[in-house]
Amino acid sequence: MRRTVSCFFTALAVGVAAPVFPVFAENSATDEIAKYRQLLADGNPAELWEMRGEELWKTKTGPRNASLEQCDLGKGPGVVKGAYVELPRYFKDVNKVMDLEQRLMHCRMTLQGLTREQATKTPFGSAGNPSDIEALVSYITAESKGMKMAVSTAHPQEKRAYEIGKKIFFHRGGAHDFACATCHSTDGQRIRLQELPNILNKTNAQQAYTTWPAYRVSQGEVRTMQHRLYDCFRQQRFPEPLYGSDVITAVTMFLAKNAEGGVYNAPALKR
Amino acid sequence: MNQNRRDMLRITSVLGLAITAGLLKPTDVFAAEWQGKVFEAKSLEDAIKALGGDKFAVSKDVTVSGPDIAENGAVVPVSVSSAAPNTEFIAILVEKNPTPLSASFNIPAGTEASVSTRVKMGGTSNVHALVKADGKWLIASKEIKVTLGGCGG
Amino acid sequence: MANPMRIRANLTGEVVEVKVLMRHDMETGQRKDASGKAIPPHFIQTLVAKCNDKVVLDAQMGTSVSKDPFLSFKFKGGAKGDKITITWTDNKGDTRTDEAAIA
Amino acid sequence: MKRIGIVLVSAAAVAGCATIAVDTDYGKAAMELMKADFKSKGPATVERILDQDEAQRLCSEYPYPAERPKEISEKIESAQLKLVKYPADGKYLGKWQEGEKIAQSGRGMQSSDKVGSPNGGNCYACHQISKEEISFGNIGPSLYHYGKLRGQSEAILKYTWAKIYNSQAFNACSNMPRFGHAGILDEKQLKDVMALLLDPASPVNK
Repeated sequence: MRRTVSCFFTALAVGVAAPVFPVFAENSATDEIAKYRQLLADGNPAELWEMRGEELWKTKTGPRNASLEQCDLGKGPGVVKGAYVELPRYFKDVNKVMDLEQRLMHCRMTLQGLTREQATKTPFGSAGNPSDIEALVSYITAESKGMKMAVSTAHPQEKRAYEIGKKIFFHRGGAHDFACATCHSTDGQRIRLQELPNILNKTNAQQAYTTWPAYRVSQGEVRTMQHRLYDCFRQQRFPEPLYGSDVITAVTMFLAKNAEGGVYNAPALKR
Repeated sequence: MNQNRRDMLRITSVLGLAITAGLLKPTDVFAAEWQGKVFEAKSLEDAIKALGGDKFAVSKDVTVSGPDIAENGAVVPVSVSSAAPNTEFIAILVEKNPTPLSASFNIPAGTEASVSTRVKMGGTSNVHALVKADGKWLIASKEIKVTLGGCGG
Repeated sequence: MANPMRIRANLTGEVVEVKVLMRHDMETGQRKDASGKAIPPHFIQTLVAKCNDKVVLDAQMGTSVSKDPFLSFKFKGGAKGDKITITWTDNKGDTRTDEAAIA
Repeated sequence: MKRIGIVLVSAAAVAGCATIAVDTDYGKAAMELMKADFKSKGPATVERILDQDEAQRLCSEYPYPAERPKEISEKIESAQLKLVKYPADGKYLGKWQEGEKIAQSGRGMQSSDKVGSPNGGNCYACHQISKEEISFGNIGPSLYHYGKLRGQSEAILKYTWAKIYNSQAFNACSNMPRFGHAGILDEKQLKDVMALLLDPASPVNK
């Protein structure tokens, strides 16, 4: 797995030391960056991940030589359309709350007969080592484009995941005393020039949640919410969460619920 | 005098000295083979020379467009178009990259002299479009600033 | 194995606009892996676009074209339903051809 | 990695959470989940997020500043002030040039860093400092002209040192790391950052 280079030192793909160019007047710089993003929006490479994901979804593989087309993402076997805007959710068959990547792992193991190790192989791709998971997630999430976030906390287990996620959001620890809330609970905050969504503000929370996964131009890969949280925890000076673990699902539940009503618009494109 | 014009004067004077007629073969139009020599040229002057375009003129008929500031140098959208009649060739060059030539296009009759792609930039640089039209070489340039920063996104 | 391209070709008036996304790492040869070893260059070198059998664009690329290259261009003389075929070849000899019909 | 001031063991932290009446279950469950699902990597250890000290525990317990009782804030501030260690040689100012490098560097203490590699202060992530660096954050106040506005009195030196060493000595549950107390920056680095803020020759005060 390729590690993203430490904060502020993200190397360019050309491999030369990247100069940090001072941006002049802040507002005009922001406008220009908006223009830059708009120029890139036409032809988002994430579409390539969506295509590959759809193919993987429909391809028979594994010891059981099965596709994922009978996978139940919460809306019944095989229903992909609109599944993502209702995740994470409680699944009766496993008696627990799962986010998309946990459910995908479950389907790959139960339907295709993959081992847990096989089903979680390369969660985050890199040059020359593409991730099937990022492709599948791109396909599944794209099938919810234009729909409103509608995560339920009606089931006690869903409510519990949400409340635990909230606790973790506010949990201060590590060398730097950081919590998620340190950077994401006040409007208008920035790290350097990077704007930070306030997860406690509905509009911000919606804007943030509905634009993941995203093709990161800095990494040349589609990154999922799972990866976003990995990277947040790393910068928060927290240890590394296990892939597809309940701790990620709990935080995702908190974020997804806070984004309720937001129109889903990903895979997106980010810097 | 604006930055672009200053840079162009500088380029023109450097190239003026570097003209070495006879050494260069005109680029074979519609060559299926990759023009390694041109792509591996280590400076703007060498790349333009290798293309055979060293007797270029700065032209308003050629347009390079892209953002003034790119958020990340790994992916910088660049479009080139030429209003010069019979444009047959377009090259995109990033002056400060280790190998300046990014991409080149042969434009057959019927195809518009207008292409868009995305290039890597090692840092802030002029981006040049070198065009061949009616046997003449034309150039236009645009500075694109590259900014990095922020924390993981 | 090379991944498929995403090709879109749309006719507006008499002009066909073609947009292509290719999945390719476009390694420069200048990057190093985690152990400090140089990653060898791996990049698309040539691309040919045809409308039916007529070449409509012939492109060459270097290592500084971005990862997952994007290309857009326009030509005249295509009709709805005509076949756009795009072929690229990289420095390791890998090649990929995909098609789309003009919409 | 230095580990200063980790005062509570895991059991005590869990017991601490159990005193919150309403959220008992979720607080405990969150701790258990973090214990199960995080794995230590490099300088970022599971213990260091689970074994919260008093300040971390109280700040997590009262996440909204407006709802935090005044007595709790005062309790944190007085306890944290006592933890400040002033420079042994009584000298507060190092080299501002080095301080600038520390302020620019965001490295250190992440799961992707090597244990024992030098840490940065990452001050520009949150503060405007020198006028030249335009890529700065706004979580903390601008520090431009910090020394020019305040001078170099003993009181200012001492206050500034303590603020960087342990921000919560003056502002309970501050977003700013306790750079000295937590062992992020060593004494020499702290002096260099002090010089960046207070040396009249530093670009900060131009």
